[in-house]
Amino acid sequence: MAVVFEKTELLTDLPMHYCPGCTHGIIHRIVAEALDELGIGKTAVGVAPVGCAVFAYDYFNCDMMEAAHGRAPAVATGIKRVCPDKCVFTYQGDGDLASIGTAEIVHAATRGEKITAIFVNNAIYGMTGGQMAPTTLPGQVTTTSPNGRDVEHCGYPVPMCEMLATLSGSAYIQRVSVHDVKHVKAAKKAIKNAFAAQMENKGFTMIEVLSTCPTNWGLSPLEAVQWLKDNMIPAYPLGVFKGAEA
Amino acid sequence: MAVVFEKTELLTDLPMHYCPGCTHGIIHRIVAEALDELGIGKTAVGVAPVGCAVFAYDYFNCDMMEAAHGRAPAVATGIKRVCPDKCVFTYQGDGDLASIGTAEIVHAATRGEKITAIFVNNAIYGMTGGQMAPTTLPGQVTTTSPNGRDVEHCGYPVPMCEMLATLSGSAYIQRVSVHDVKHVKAAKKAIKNAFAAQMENKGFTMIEVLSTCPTNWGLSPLEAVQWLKDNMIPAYPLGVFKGAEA
Amino acid sequence: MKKLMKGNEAIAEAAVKAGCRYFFGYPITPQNEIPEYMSRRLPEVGGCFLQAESELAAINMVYGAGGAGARVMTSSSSPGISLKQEGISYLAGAEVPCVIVNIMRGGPGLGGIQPAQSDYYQATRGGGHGDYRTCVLAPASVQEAVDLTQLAFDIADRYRNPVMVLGDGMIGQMMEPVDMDKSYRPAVDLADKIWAANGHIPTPGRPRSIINSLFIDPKVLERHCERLDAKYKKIAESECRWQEEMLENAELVVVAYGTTSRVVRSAIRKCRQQGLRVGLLRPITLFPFPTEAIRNTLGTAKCYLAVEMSAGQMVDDVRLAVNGERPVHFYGRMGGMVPTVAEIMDEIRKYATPYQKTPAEIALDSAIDEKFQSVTDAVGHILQRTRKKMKATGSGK
Amino acid sequence: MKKLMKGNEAIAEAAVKAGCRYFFGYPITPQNEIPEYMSRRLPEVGGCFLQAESELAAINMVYGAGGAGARVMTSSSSPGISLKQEGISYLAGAEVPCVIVNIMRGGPGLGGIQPAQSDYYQATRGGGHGDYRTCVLAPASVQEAVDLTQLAFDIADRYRNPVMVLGDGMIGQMMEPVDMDKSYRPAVDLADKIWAANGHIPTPGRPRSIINSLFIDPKVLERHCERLDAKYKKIAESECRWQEEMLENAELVVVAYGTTSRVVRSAIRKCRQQGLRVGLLRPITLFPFPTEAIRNTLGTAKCYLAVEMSAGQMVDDVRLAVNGERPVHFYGRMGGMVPTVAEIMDEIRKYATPYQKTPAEIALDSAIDEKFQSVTDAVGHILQRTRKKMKATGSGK
Amino acid sequence: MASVTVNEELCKGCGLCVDACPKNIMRLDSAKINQKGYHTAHCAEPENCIACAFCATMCPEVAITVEK
Amino acid sequence: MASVTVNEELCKGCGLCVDACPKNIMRLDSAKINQKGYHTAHCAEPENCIACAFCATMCPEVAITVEK
Amino acid sequence: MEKQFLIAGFGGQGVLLIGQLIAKTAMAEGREVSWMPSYGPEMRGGEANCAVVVSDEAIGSPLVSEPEILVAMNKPSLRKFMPKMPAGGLLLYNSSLIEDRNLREDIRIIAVPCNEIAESLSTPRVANMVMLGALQAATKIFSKEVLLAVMSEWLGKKKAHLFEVNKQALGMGRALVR
Amino acid sequence: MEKQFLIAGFGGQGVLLIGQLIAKTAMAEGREVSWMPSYGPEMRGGEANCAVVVSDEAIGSPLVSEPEILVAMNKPSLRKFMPKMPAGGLLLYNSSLIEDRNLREDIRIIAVPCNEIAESLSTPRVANMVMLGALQAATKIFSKEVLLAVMSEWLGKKKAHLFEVNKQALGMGRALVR
Ligand SMILES: Cc1ncc(C[n+]2csc(CCOP(=O)(O)OP(=O)(O)O)c2C)c(N)n1
Ligand SMILES: Cc1ncc(C[n+]2csc(CCOP(=O)(O)OP(=O)(O)O)c2C)c(N)n1
Ligand code: SF4
Ligand code: SF4
Ligand code: SF4
Ligand code: SF4
Ligand code: SF4
Ligand code: SF4
Ligand SMILES: [Mg+2]
Ligand SMILES: [Mg+2]
Repeated sequence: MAVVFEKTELLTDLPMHYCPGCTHGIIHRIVAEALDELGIGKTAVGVAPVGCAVFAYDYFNCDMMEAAHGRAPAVATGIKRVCPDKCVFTYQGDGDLASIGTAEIVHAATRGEKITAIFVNNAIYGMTGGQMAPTTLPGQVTTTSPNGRDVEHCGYPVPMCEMLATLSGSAYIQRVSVHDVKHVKAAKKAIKNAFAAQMENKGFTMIEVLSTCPTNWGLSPLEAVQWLKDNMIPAYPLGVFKGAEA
Repeated sequence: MAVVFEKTELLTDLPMHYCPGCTHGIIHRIVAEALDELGIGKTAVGVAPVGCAVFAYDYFNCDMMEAAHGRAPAVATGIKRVCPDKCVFTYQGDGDLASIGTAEIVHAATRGEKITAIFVNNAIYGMTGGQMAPTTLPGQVTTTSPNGRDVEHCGYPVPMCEMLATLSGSAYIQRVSVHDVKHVKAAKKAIKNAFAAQMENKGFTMIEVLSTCPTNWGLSPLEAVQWLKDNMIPAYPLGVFKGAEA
Repeated sequence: MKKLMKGNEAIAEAAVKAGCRYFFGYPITPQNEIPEYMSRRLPEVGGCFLQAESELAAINMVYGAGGAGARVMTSSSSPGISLKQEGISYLAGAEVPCVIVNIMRGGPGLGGIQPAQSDYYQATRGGGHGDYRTCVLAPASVQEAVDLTQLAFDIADRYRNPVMVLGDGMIGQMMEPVDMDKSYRPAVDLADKIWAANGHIPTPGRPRSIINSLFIDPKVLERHCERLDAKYKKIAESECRWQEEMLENAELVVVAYGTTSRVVRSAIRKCRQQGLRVGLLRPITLFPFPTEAIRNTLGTAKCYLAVEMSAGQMVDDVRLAVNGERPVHFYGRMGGMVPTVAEIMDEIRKYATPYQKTPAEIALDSAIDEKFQSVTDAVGHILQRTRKKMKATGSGK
Repeated sequence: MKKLMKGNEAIAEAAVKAGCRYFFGYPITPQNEIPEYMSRRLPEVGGCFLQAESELAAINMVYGAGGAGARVMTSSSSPGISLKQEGISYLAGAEVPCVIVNIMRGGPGLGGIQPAQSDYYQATRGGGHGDYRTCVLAPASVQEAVDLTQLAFDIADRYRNPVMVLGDGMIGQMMEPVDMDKSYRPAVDLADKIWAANGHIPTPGRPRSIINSLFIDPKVLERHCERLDAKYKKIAESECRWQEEMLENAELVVVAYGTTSRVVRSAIRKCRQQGLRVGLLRPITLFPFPTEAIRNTLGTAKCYLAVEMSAGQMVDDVRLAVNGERPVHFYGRMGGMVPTVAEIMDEIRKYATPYQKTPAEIALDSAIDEKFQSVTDAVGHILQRTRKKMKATGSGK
Repeated sequence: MASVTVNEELCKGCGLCVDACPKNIMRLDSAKINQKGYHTAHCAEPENCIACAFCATMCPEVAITVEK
Repeated sequence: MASVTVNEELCKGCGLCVDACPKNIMRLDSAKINQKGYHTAHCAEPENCIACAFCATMCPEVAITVEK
Repeated sequence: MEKQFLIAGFGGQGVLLIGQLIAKTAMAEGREVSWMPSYGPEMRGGEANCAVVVSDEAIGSPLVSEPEILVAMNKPSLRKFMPKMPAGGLLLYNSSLIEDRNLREDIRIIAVPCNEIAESLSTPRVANMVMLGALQAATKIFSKEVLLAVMSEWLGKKKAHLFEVNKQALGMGRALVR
Repeated sequence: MEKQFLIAGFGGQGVLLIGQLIAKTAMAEGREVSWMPSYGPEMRGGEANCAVVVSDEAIGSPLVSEPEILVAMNKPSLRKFMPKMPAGGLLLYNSSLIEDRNLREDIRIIAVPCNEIAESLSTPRVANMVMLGALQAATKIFSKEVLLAVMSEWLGKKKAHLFEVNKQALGMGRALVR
């Protein structure tokens, strides 16, 4: 019998620590496969964030660095300048990338830093127990917006793709989702595009992946993918915001 | 004889410390006059940056706080939440607002913080002696881009107005210049619009003012305004990026 | 009435009771219950909770709100507190009062999230630049976390200085009974904040306000620093707090604060029962450090033992206090490990020998022993006789 | 051949000579000449200078580049160093070597831009969270700034630890002759950086690299912290450096580092000429602090004087070293004020009395005086006689 | 006929594979519980499996291997 | 006829007022030097001044008062 | 008197609540108490436990390293903590999820089929209350009456309708021990 | 021997350069030297000065609080620093910008019309070199020949054509003192 699907070698054998049904795992897989399929996986250098993906260095089977919360783009910049021919990527949550790490991602983008940011937007701070993120939807209940996010009081979701696309240094920016098979496949293609653009020295690349957090959304895994589809996609339209799809 | 023009009471009598011909002084004046003409000057609270305008607290004749480099929007947020009915503004350079303070300005904007940022873009770090700013033009020589800014190496100018206009929380965003009388008058009008929008609780407001740095550009005051007109305006188009002109 | 409350929530409620109406923070374990509680509670009392985009933004929002005259608080845990160091230095330099809570976890770097005390240097020596001090209060129970949080606001306002409440994951996460009904009243000596930059209409008695830490002329800055230094000396004189336990005749004085001091206390009680002359000196304020209180124990102390959840930080202050007059030992756990009572007892035993009786005591003891022996002997005789009798009468079956 | 160079530029060039090819920094007075020099120089040698968007970004770029195995440096001044504290804690926790230059200025807060030494605690105690230490080197001249910068890279690589070069505005801004032709060679004991995360193809001997400071299990984190602690102890044993000057018979030992030590040295020379038995002990490494060197002076020292441009920080380490065996005094200036030679001489005179001669010495001296007198008398007689003769013979015209 | 193998120690019983399967043949085993306490998934009708790997595509634990 | 007064201690001789004046009547005084060492500006032909305040509008030091 | 409890199980089995109710009840009875949860990164699937100390004098460490009284709601907890119990300690374990193999012989042991009993009440979520009832009866460190009062207060008005089933669960737990 | 110079004036008058050339020349002659500028925020219009110390042994403080030799290129510098000079010190002042009023009587004073002389050479920018020439002649702490060599090196190839006018300026300054 021929193998139709098996775990890529670019992922280690360690069981992942994510909650049941959390789509972080899917995103790990497609990132690893994309690297593998482009033949740049073994010599890639990844940067893990502070967030639920904090142990990503245990799962991606390549050189990895653990960055301080939000600083992954700066760390990746340091690595890339030393290893300009390697594929360097960050894997960051929305708290990490769109809140505390805003300056670092904006300036990596405007510098046209030749790295790829995998931006996992689950509209919440997962690891710390479900606080409001800058990406939290209006009205969404979190532990620090107990009556639902009040935009008058604490503002609006940050559209990172739209914002970073205004910067000349950004080369490829796309928003994708992983709530069903079709979208998972499209997401993987987007990630491959971004890595390819990086290796062609086109500039800064970022893929925003809409992701679930069943635990902190208080939903079952199936309800969570449905909620993503029904609520997040309208607020965060999918598409390519910068660069041409390969 | 009737007074046609005199120094507003919203500026103190202290001589300003700026270099001869530096347009920081003009911007101080129009900010003060705008506050005064709206009748909100005496009870305004201003936040001075770290940059050449670091002594702004000596010149604006209202309550003032000196913020850490880049953090003026956070400081203004703290003030505004305590004094929601007062006009609260920051006065920040391009190093301050567009480099180290990127996260703070982006999140003040996305929060729709009801403050006004006066953003003085002179394409350089004035106070520290002419290093490259994120707003430095491609090819521009500075003390840290001695061969001219190489966009391949250190990226592209950051278009703050364009970038912040993508955020829902921003209510009024305009870029103006002060290189001649006509533009100075338009700049003052823009600043008044922004203050008015703030007092109507419309959200975050920012006026980017293109300004000169004769000293670090190595030009005479007259050459400097000319350089601004010839080089900065093409790179930083003037106009309203968010909100309707009053 | 007492209520069972988590340390973090108790700190938050205590702050609200103390008139804190502004809170700016950013999530980090193990202190998340503080911002979470504040996000529910502050709107109820007309206050404002804002989740900042980062710890940097949070501390600078605190600077703004505190500078505008509000009672304001922020909280974080170790890495987040490191990010606030520039801001804390500004708060101290510009003399803006505020309360900063650090619920410490293991470090360095990302480290772990279990309780630790390895930010002592940072808290007491100024992790930020320049000559400044924050007052540092270290609660050892949830009730004390409440009391010290409220005290922190008073001290902050009294001296126009940031005050830090230094707890750890255990203080933050544990529940204990607290009395929340005690009504808080601000200290009577606190003056109006006429210095606040809140957009007041200037009057001759109250000109416009400038909140600032920049003094470009070194002579002026030196004068400013001297004023600050004098203030810190005054804090040292007036605000030092500590607790003494079983220090009478203590030949070994254990110095420990916060979580560690609880474990030490249990250990000391047991050791006292075993006849070891050991006592506890618990600093409640870490800056100012209770140097004099320690020196007052020199009369009985033969040596000192500092116990910390760190590689040894407070022990420096103990050494500075003891000034070479007695040996100072150290026992520490790191990385989130909390020492156990048994461990500390072992450590105590290394330095404290069981109590040696005086000849008079020995004489008394043997007299008692003899008396006891004669009594039991007498009882024994009676029993023996009775038994014999019973055997003889056959009633023993 | 010696060249007249500014401290800042000399540090930059020394780093380049030591193989530093990556520099990430952010402008701040009084250290701007370092990034400016690097922006010109590094491209010439195939290196990379990048102006970061902030000090935070800079230190994290350093972490990335250092983690990838490069010799990398950053520099800043006091407020900027405060912002780097989280990053420095991460570098120490993840054991990434790098060199951090702090050209100190007056604080706290925005403070001023003139020379100060008020970041001593921050540098030596870890301004960041957790139990960690950076090695701290404090040059007192431009030449030493060169030598210590190069040494810093070796120490950083030897121990996989961040090393700080701690100067101040004066060291950074002044020009002095330096010998830049001395060719630098990395220490021979430095191993290949097989731990570097640089995208190497993994082999059994060199598996994939993970650079990390997170250890979620407190037992594991404690073990990690213990390993770090053992490393710091080794640094303390092996890397301690100091300079002694005129310590023979010194009854007063002045302890001062960096800029202050130069002023103290001048003062001491003059005081020695005035017969005061005073000497200088200059710590070159601040961590490790030359505790043993200080204790070695206990033989002659009657007391100690620490001089700093701060409210008194290093003086704690002097006290810890002296351990109460002698009085330790302090003299400090703040806010950018540099003490003058005259001030320090006044201070020295408070504690050092002029040398009192022993009776034997007095006897010897008067014997010499007598002899001298008789000699000059004799010469005087001869001259007188000669003169008389000349007058008599008329040859004096 | 294809073979769908679920690594039972990795599976967390989230059910995303069950939802994704176009043939409706993936099931969570309510009887079985793995070491971590989860009811694991398995392919109930391998004979109907078309080896589309939709199940594997959605599995966050990368616990599924599909062969044909 | 209008009056244009330059506060000489504030003026830094930058010349922006000179450039701005539509009547070309503002001049820098090359003979005069103020306390800070600058050649200050003045209105050379007040009789031709139209009190448009362009000079004052461009003055970074807010050193000019215009009356009519 | 000082009693140390350790209550351990999967996250979601309500072990933290068992501990809180013990602590609150003992507090209501005038004792010194402390409650200390294990805490970790938020990601689920892990184990949870809490330590409760009830004492007549001020409590030292709220941590319990050698539990006199261990409540094990699942197998991993039993495996992890039973070996740390002192001889003579009391173990209550959830026999619905744990077979009674390899148990220690130097401790007192009570098997509580929490899940079965809870399911018999058609309210699986009260499994922890069954255990709490058994614990109350086995230790008598706090009284049934005060426990019920505390539970009622904890349920509040909104969940008052759940009082009966919780009380029943407690009662059935207690019944197991008598 | 240790000599302390303070050279002060407006920013832009070339006072830092005077100091550097002194330091380089003395260094070339085998002396220990230090040069320390005043530094402030970059904004212009302020004053600038630098302290130079030339010595036969290692230099302590590079700061000069009581200048033995003061060069004042403008009035504010004279006002600020002349009072700090020790008696017997040497003052050279730029008489083009400073009237000779209220000068101290316990010091040696040399008036140097720097700007006039420089303008006579049609090169206003060499005013500082006129002063440096006068200084050399007045102090003889370093030699004319080495100074010229150092200046030539400093000008380098690109500005070699400026050597003559600088030399002339130096010479005219020296001539004033003889
Ligand atoms: C400086 C600092 N601040 C805060 C934290 C605590 N923290 C850990 S993860 C996290 C946010 C995680 O949210 P996100 O980035 O959205 O990732 P997710 O867990 O949702 O995948 C925070 C605030 C930290 N470790 N360090
Ligand atoms: C944390 C910190 N970093 C750096 C500095 C140094 N610094 C002072 S002003 C400035 C930049 C000024 O540039 P800009 O904001 O453009 O203002 P300008 O002077 O051009 O008006 C810098 C980097 C500082 N004071 N604090
Ligand atoms: S907390 Fe949310 S984001 Fe984190 S692992 Fe669990 S489900 Fe995923
Ligand atoms: S340095 Fe530039 S920006 Fe600063 S005052 Fe001078 S001219 Fe203006
Ligand atoms: S491979 Fe396709 S058909 Fe087969 S079990 Fe998986 S999803 Fe169903
Ligand atoms: S998707 Fe994976 S983890 Fe989820 S139930 Fe299926 S096999 Fe198990
Ligand atoms: S007011 Fe107008 S016309 Fe008069 S001097 Fe000024 S610019 Fe010229
Ligand atoms: S614009 Fe103002 S400062 Fe400039 S020359 Fe005219 S009056 Fe003087
Ligand atoms: Mg998230
Ligand atoms: Mg600027």
